[in-house]
Amino acid sequence: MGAILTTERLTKNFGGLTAVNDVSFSLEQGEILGLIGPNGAGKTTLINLISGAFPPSKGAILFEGRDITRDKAHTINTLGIARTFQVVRIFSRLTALENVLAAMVDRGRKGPWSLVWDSFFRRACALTEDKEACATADGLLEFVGISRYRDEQAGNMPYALTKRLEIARALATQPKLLLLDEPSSGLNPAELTGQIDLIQKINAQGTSILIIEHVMKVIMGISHRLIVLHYGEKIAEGEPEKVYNDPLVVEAYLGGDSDAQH
Amino acid sequence: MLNIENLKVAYGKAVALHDVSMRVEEGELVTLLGSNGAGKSTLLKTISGVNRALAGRILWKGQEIQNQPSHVVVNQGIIQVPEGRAVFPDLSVAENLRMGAFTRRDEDGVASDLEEVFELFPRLKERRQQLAGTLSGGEAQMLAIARGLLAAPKLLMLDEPSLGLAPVLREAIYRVIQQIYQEKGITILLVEQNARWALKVATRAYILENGRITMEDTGAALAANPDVQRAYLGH
Amino acid sequence: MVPVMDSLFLQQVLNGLITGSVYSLIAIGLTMIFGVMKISNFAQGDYSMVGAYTAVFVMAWVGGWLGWVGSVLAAAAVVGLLGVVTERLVFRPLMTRWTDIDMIMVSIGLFILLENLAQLFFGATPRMIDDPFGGRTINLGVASTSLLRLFCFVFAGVAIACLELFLNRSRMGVAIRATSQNRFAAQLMGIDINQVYRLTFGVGALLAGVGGVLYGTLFAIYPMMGALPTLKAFAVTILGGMGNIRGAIWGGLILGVAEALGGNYIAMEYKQAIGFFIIILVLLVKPSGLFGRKEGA
Amino acid sequence: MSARLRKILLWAAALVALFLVPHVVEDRYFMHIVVMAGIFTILTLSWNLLAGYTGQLNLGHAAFYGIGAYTSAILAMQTGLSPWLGLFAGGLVAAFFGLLLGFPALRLSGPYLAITTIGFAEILRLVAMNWVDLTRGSLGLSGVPLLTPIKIGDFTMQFYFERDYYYVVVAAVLFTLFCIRRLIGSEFGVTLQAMRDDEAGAQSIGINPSSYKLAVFTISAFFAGFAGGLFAHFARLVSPELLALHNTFDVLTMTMIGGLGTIAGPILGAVTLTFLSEALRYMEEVIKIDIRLIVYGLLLILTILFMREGLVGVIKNSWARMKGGR
Repeated sequence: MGAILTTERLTKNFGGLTAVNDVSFSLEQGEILGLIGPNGAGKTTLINLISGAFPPSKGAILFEGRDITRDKAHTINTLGIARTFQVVRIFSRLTALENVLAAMVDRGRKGPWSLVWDSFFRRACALTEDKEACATADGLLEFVGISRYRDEQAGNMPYALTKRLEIARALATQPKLLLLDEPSSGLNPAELTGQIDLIQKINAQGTSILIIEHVMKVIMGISHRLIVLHYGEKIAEGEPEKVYNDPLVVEAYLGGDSDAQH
Repeated sequence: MLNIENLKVAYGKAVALHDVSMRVEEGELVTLLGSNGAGKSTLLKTISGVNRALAGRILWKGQEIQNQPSHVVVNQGIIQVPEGRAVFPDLSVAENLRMGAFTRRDEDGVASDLEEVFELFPRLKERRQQLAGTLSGGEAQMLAIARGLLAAPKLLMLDEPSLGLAPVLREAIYRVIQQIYQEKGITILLVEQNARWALKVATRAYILENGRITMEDTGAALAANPDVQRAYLGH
Repeated sequence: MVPVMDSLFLQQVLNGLITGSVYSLIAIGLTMIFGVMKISNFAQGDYSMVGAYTAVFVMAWVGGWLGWVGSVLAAAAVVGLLGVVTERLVFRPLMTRWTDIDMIMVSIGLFILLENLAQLFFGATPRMIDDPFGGRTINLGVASTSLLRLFCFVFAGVAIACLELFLNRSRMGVAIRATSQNRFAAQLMGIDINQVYRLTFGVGALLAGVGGVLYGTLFAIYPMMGALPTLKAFAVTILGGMGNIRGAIWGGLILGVAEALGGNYIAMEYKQAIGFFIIILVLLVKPSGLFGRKEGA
Repeated sequence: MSARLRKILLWAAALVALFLVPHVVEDRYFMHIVVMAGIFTILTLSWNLLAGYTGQLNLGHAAFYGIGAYTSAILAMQTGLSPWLGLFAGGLVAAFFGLLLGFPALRLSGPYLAITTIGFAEILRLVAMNWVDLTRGSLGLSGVPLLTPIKIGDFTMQFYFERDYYYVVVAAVLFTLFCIRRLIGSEFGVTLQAMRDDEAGAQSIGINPSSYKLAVFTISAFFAGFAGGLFAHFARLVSPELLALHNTFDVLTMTMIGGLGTIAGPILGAVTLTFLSEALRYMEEVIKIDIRLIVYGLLLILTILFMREGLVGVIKNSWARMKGGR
């Protein structure tokens, strides 16, 4: 086994605000690691740092032993890390199928000009007529359970399902590590259960997962380990049950009792 | 005083509030608890007339105010102090405060309120001429609250006033809120993450989860309720 | 070639400052509208064109320096109204579902419409505004200029000072600034956002209209003249940072002086391109403009 | 298979119809308009590739058009290069400038990009005005050679009349259409649209937006330059006017009215507006005023306010309604 992702003393400052402060942790191969903490604790910032949306102010990120601290988002994806977003970022004017097809291109090997070349000399007349590619994409849509919306413009899909489309799209890049930023926000209880099943199914196929979640039912149910952030700092780490009963964590969530201190 | 009935709000396809009913009576301090993304800010924005309601009603003293333009709502004395210390960074502290009293025509009243506000927040008086963008986080939050007070609110809605503040500043904010409630007698609707404190000061409280009200009781009762900790942690 | 501090150099600087002050005036309107409504209005120069034609007619009717002052007031009124009307009819409907492209396109549509309507009504023949000072010049020691040009400079300064007064002292002026800094918070103060939009557009257009009278005093007036002030105003606005009024003042003066010096010491033919050279250079180094703030986090 | 067959038959019918047009309509003036409509179609298709499929507003497109025209004309006049090669040379030089403009454009968007591209075109227009040795300044280059005759066996095709150019332009439009359709339908095209819809989302699936933006700027410029070359050898006059802002505005008006971000839209817009403007020019003789551009401006505003998806959207919707009604 061993760690697939390691962060070393990761820090991010925005102006005067320290969003992530000196955070070190490892994510083991095949693990589901839950990342929790109150509002504004720096969870999303941490995922943004790992996925390369912006560089850290200090510290390092290692993926499969390779230093990816300064790599850009697109490079990091080609190395094998995919992500979803807290507020979905799907391609709203493309169909569900095209959303997935767009992600299937092997960008580690092909740049824009080689795709231009391909469009004249390799592919079928249109990508959507390429049976092989479509079969793979359909498989992914099936896997996340939205085949019905294959040819629907993504912008017209129900919100809950766009969250699944985003996961399908991330999977299409064949990631070794998947970063999920609140995959169940905005879902109703029934949709929630489906989402849990899906995440476990993905993990069962061998993909390591780092997940931010505020719905405790989800995070406690599926995480192998938990990390708790508070004011950008890691205040606890370990087995879900143990972390959950940690007084520091309870304090962070419930807040201090002002009168008790005076 | 404020009655919300079966309110539904959506951003495009994403439904943020499904069917929310709640009320705030005159003289109450009502707390609204809920985790990230539960729809608390959406609810406040809809009350303030910034978001549109798809269905349901918002009644203010018996009058429907849902989907009225925000300036009409504010003119009724329904004042929101937005989350994230949303002051006007390139206006001075004094100008920010003047903006708070934008709807008021009673110059004398504003002047005396300004004095009171400066008593409550002496730091702001010192920094009157400073640009609001240069204030520290705690000072900016004080300014946002002070600005809300200058509007002579009948109902003051505070959206996560302690968010992102260091513990010491948080305590100071709490004290001020209690002062405003107890000494000035202003009705308050409070959205706050610090469950323990927010339930302690509340006359009543609601818990909002995934766009639905899941619990409602007096603050003390909810605080004593063994389910609440779990409900709040979402067990 | 290094420009020496001779009288020619100072003369060019003075000329540049005079034209620059007019650029500033027109650009402030543009930058205000952008700051509050996030609209890049390509029709801004056409507001100036309408202002200039207003002056042509008032001067033909009244004449003299009284007529000139009257022109400015009339242009302010006419173009201010035009701004309010176009805001309501063309831009407001897009405010709730706008994209950058839509807003720019619709203002380009307005640009094409206004200049061709002007062509239709006023004819293609260039017009001039009569010099109420009869061409008298004034010697300032190091440099000299016509009384009229100096008057333009002073007038631009007065107009900018009036605007500053309005934005800093009046209730609605401060509301406009507040809205440009945080629209949501402004709404929560009870500010009627639509009223702010209307006023901003009116004032922004009015400034372009007044600027147009000055521009028309310095240069020729013809229906298609609007393109240059629009482009200059954009260059100035980008130099000064979109939405930044002080930046627009400095940007205008910098552009005016750079054009005068560049036209004289580098190449007259490329005078009109100097603004573009500068902004492309500035944007290469700092994509948010010289005095601009970085947007977002 | 039958759908495919129907498609092939439709295309064949369209080609036959296009071939027959000059045999049915003999009016030279009409053919002139058709040729211009074809050249504008190539321009709108190429502009739309950038604006419609990547969301980048290039307001300096006329510069590429002008560069292509000057390159092809100058090569033919000074080096005697075959105009047929000149067309592609014009496209390539324009493409090079497209790449050049692409670099600053990478970091810019909205008004910043718009004004930078305008500036680029204006600077080049002033160069065309002032580099008199090469361009003869504002007089322009007149007497640009015609396209040279093509000999196939005993048959020689001359390029002299409008109808001869008609066939060239039809071929050029079809060539452009083919290329752009292939590009849009491919992995490349899907990538562009992904970037347009959500850039951060695109980066999260490994797309490097900068490199794609450069590629599209280059390709878009190539076709504009190609159109410019066609114009040069057809009109036989090349002047700095070609690079002027109003040419770009015409192109964007046509595209918006036709339907931004579609393939049919730019074609529809270019053809409709070219003919509309001729109709209005004809009307000018009756009502004595030139309302051509007033109509352009008005149409552009109304399209954006009330007809966001352009004519293509209107046709699609009414088609859907007809189908639904049945």
